[in-house]
Amino acid sequence: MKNTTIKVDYLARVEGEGSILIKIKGNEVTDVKFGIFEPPRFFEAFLRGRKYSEAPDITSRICGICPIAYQMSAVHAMEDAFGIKVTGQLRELRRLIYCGEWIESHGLHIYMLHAPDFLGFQDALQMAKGYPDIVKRGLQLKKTGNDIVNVVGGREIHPINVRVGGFYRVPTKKELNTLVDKLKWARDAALETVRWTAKLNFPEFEQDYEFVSLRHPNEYPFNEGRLVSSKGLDINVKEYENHFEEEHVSHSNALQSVHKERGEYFAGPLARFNLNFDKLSPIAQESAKEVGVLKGVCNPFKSIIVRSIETLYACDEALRIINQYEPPEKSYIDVIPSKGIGFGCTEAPRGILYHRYHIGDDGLIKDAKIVPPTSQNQRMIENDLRTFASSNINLPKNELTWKCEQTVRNYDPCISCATHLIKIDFEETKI
Amino acid sequence: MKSHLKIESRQLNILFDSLKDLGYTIVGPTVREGSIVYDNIDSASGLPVGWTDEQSAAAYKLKRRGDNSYFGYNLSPYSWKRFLFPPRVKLFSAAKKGKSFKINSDSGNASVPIMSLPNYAFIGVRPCEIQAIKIQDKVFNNWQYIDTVYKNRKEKVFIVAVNCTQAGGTCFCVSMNSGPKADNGFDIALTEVIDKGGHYFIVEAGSEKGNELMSKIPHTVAGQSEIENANRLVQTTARQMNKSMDTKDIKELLYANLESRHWDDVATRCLTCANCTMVCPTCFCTTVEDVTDLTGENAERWKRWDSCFTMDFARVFGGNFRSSSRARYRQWMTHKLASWIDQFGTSGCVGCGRCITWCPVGIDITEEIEKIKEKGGKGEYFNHKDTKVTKEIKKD
Amino acid sequence: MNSNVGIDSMFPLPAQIRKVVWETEDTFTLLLEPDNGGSDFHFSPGQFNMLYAFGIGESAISISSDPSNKDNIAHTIHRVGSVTSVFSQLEKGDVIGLRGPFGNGWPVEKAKGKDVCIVTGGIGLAPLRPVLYSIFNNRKEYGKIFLLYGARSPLDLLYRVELEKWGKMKDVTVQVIVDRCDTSWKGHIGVVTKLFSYIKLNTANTIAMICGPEIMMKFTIQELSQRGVPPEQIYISMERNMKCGIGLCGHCQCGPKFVCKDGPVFALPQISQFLEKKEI
Amino acid sequence: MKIKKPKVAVFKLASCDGCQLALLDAEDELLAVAGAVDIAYFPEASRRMLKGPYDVGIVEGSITTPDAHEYIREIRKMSQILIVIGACATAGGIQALRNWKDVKEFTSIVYATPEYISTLERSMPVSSFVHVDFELRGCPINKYQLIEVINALLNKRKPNISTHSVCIECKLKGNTCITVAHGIPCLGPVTQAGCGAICPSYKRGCYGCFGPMDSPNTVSLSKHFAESGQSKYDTMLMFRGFNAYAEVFRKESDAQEK
Amino acid sequence: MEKRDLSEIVRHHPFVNDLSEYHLNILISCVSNVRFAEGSYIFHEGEDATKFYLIREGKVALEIHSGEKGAIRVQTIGEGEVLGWSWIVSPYKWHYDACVIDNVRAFAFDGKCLRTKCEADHDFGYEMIKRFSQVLEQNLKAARYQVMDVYGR
Repeated sequence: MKNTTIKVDYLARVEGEGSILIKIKGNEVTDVKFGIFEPPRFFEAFLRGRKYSEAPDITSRICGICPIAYQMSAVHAMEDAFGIKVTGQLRELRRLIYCGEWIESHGLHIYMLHAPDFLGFQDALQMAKGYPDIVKRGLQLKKTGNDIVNVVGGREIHPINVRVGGFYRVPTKKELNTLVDKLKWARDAALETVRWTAKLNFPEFEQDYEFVSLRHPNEYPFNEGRLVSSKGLDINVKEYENHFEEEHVSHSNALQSVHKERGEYFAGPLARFNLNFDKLSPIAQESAKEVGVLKGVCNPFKSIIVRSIETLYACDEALRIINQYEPPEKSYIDVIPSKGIGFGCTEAPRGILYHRYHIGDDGLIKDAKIVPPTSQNQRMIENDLRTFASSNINLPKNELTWKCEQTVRNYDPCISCATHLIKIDFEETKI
Repeated sequence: MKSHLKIESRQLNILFDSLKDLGYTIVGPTVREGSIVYDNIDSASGLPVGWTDEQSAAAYKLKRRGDNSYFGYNLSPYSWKRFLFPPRVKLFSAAKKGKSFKINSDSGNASVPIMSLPNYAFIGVRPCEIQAIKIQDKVFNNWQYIDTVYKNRKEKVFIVAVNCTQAGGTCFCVSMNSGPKADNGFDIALTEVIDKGGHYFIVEAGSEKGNELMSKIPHTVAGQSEIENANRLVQTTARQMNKSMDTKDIKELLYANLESRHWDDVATRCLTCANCTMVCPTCFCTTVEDVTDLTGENAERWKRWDSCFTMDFARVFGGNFRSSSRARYRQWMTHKLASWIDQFGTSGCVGCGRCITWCPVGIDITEEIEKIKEKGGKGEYFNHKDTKVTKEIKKD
Repeated sequence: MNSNVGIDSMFPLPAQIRKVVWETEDTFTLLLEPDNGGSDFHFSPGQFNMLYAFGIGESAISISSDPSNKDNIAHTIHRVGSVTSVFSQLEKGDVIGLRGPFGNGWPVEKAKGKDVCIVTGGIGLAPLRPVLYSIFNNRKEYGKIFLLYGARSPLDLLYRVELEKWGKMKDVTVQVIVDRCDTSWKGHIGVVTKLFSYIKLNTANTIAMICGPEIMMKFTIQELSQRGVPPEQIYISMERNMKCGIGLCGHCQCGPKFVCKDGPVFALPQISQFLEKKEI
Repeated sequence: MKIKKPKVAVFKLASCDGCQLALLDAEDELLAVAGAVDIAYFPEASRRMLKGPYDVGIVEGSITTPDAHEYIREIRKMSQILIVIGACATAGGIQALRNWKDVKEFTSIVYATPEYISTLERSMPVSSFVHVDFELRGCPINKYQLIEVINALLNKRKPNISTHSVCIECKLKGNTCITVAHGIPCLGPVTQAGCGAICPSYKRGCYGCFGPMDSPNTVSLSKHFAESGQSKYDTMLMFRGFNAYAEVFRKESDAQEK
Repeated sequence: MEKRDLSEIVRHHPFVNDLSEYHLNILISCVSNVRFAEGSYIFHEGEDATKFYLIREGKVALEIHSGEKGAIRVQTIGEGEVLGWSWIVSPYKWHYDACVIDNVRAFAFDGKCLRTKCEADHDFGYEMIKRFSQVLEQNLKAARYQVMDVYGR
């Protein structure tokens, strides 16, 4: 290929507005930019002066795809600041609603955003003409996730039931039981999804990534655990900012997060899977073994299989939680706000989502920091693009363009999340 | 004179069982998340045993009574209207047929055969609520056109009235002549008595169905002193009532004060949220919604509760007859207390006080009437010519 | 009188369009034949039907045809909202739904032996056309007839051919006035009440029937009263937001009256107290 | 018999993507919708991006940048019918909270063109710039309402979207009023229905994500909050939320700061 | 025509039928009988308003000319009505064109003559003002209703 430029002005099938620019000179890739032109929305700025209790609802508006992740990171950070620990059934309900979000978000990505790439369709609606049953299965699977969020959270997008300390109202056993049959179906459908995605065609593309995720001693991580990596990181969430920092690049309205010493890293399903394979439920582990995807998978295109396995796990876990559910007496733990700093990091469908809040005596937020998963993966996405384009430089331009788009979609990037802030020194801003 | 019977409280469950034997689905007061609502219950233990409610303008609270009374509360947030006149019903569904269309014969609630409707037995209907049902009878079931949804439900219902032995903070049924004791309109009526003599119910049967039911429940003929005990409780309740409304010439008062400045005053407080009309046991306004599927081949029409407080209520193409909240509040109150009398020969208000308790900002219909009277009485806003016209209309 | 009482009072019956007549640029008349043939359909001048556009909704439309003509039930419709827009696109052979007739009618019986003064504006002429037909069918029983009709412009006049025909009849005075026009219009210009200057009412023996926008009716009533027509001889037809048409939904109240069942036609004393007040 | 399917385009401005996701969340209806209309431009869901003009343009998000100014005018030109969805597009969204802050300083750091600063200071609804044919409220919108609007458009009828208070929905559902029974402050009486009264159903006060209802009396409600012991600051925060820049709510939150 | 007869005929016109004999006589001292044929103009906008007319028969349309739209007719005046009030309001200029659309017979009253008499006899002047202010009020009301476009929606 001679001098050429791969340009995707408006990257489709991702959440938010992003672009790709790859410049090729001869046989060499000279420039790669994964640009984010989504306008900034200044969340950290206007969180100041708001009540601690508003953080879950306000930050959920950073992203309509993974509002639960924002709510969970926010409530955990607040509870950390006030020294509260939510346990028992309330804790389980939080896992349950997170299962719902994973099923919904993964279902959306697998069937509607990612699979069309593998099968050569522009979108799932076109794919529905060739594979009607598969698309319907995907929709139904996604719907099951939404149903969980709906019952526990009140609605699918920006649920209203999550609060610091627990929930406004806990579901009755009867309400949760309405989900059981759907989830049993969904678990089967997820297993089929694992088998189906494993049969897709994957480009040969493996990289030596540093995977970063939470790790919990007893469970596959949603809300709690230490931050670990495949290259030896093992820290308390509180230490996040000692190890990671954000950089501003000129071509993007989003900050890029990097490990202070080792640079770019990889968060999300693949990271969780590789670092927590042993914590998956038996049925999820078996399905992984069945399709030959084991711990240590380093081909990001195969994230579609891993998402399917996580979906299967989330269905299974949701069923476990519902089966043992007994409504707690009280829907939340009383919260007495106090001065302090709190940290929260949870596993959004796309990877770790970090919140840090500084709370004043009056319970008002003095300062907030939020690092969404897409900011963390952004640098790695550019890396992948560079590597992938370099090694596929002889592909026809159209094909290479599409494949590059697919490379980005491997990460299920959520651009709306990533642009919650821009590089501004808020400390100097009068509030 | 009707004979008074007596049931021991421990035998109340037999009443439930007998109703169930007769095929009734029982709806009664029960505690749900901090309030006493009317919902399906199975037995006497579902009743709010030992609970009461404290009500005042914009405030409601459940409290323990310190005894084991079954009906020691005042009034639920919602009336029985929900069951006889459901909030949403499908009127019909229809399908396109060529250029024409066909109404599906079994499509709507209106045409649900009466046999397949639930057989409701209402337990704990307060005298004011019985009055409200009578009023809705006049609204829905009293002329050439009737509301079949209401009529079919009403025909089947079994009413167990419970006379009031305490007055709620927003009750004024005495003023509206609708309580605290029901004289008719029920199948049986209970008065709950807890005293040194024990815990029992004085029962009056008000219909053949009621007599039939009583024949299945162990009872005795009530003694004179027991009847007197029950009567005394009801009388005390009437005296306890701390709210009242002077209904003398109330229609004339309101018609004469359609332009009172006081409506502007209420409008500064009124939220036009429509809560009062939703909780009112007699408010009957509805609207319809037409819907289609995406193909436009199948259509449905739904009827749902509406309120004269909504902006859409009096909207016609090109204008709105009542766009100010002043006019909307006036419409509601004047309709309820005045024009209702012209329309149906009865006041639309039963003095249950729900509109006072459940108004989020505590607007009190009895106080507003007083203020209108005060201001009107000064002659400042009172137009004597108008009262004359009113009287002419009466003759018409 | 009404066949559809009770259960199906909320069910529209299919009615086929026999003919569409465009009266003006935005007003048209649908001639309908109910499914069961028109033979059962009796109505009094002034009554209305609820017309249903499949899946779209209903609109209360006065009947504008001759009550003695059972074949064609006419509705003259002003295209203003979504329902009437759908009606405006229909053709001969299309089917709409019909419930009715509802409401009371004009005092055609009471007016016998008297002069009749009809004052209308805009689409308000439509519900009064059946009155004129009734009178002309029994011409001897009535005295002089006055029709005072106001419209926006000469192009907005309804039933132009008939207006001309009626105007030529003996003892019938038709006076038309418009709000605005160019120089081709030789008729009157101004508000409808101006037309009273050009007629001589025997006020004691006249029944006045008014239908038009509420504000027009208000100033017409003032004018009639000033000229000495007693209120009980003045009738008006009210417009409200009618949903059910049968007095059950509460929407069309004006004071103590349900416009759909107590009206739409009222003798002035029944309603005047409320008509005078704002936003009743 | 069927006429050509209407071309529908979905556009995004400053937003969280949640409202357009509502369309994908309508799992049961999505394929039927896709059968009834031609989804010609919907980047979140498809690589296929057909050029305009479109019969229907659906816009999510608020106007926060100079580029968005131009973009929305272009969208308006391309769309025969323009529907805006969600609190961002109808009222500026949560990012309109910046409208109260001094953003001059940091906007001048980011963008070099000073004459745009005034526009950047605020996050504005679409209707401030172009004519809008229908506004669908909510943060996020209710997916059934979106389907209803599309359905109504297809069938040329008025959408069944009520503009009255949340209270009516709440009562139709049979909820006990949480404000009266539990003293929980609730914006339901001044907020437009459409969400299904979910917050009161989950025992929390409505936080106004569908914006002001058609005749809101916020002054009276605030007064009642104050009488119930709520601080002016807390009342201010309630009105200055997801529809902070909707006129009535904006004025009320400003009044609380006086 | 004898004054006596003239006053009898003028008195038939509704505008003056309740005027006192004395004032009617003053009025009549300024009267003349006029006819206008269909299509002719009685006066034009901007001209001195030297007269007013009591229409006995026929119809006059008041027109406003606007450049691009041509003539717009805003009001008609017919039998029993009065045409023209500008004679009594300074600066005594016509504001419209008066086009005869139906042959007109009318009484014309000389404005200058009347103004002198109004100044000389304020009682008479007040009587004139009362009547013409009513004409103005009615015209104003009518104009407002027409602007409301009540039939148009």
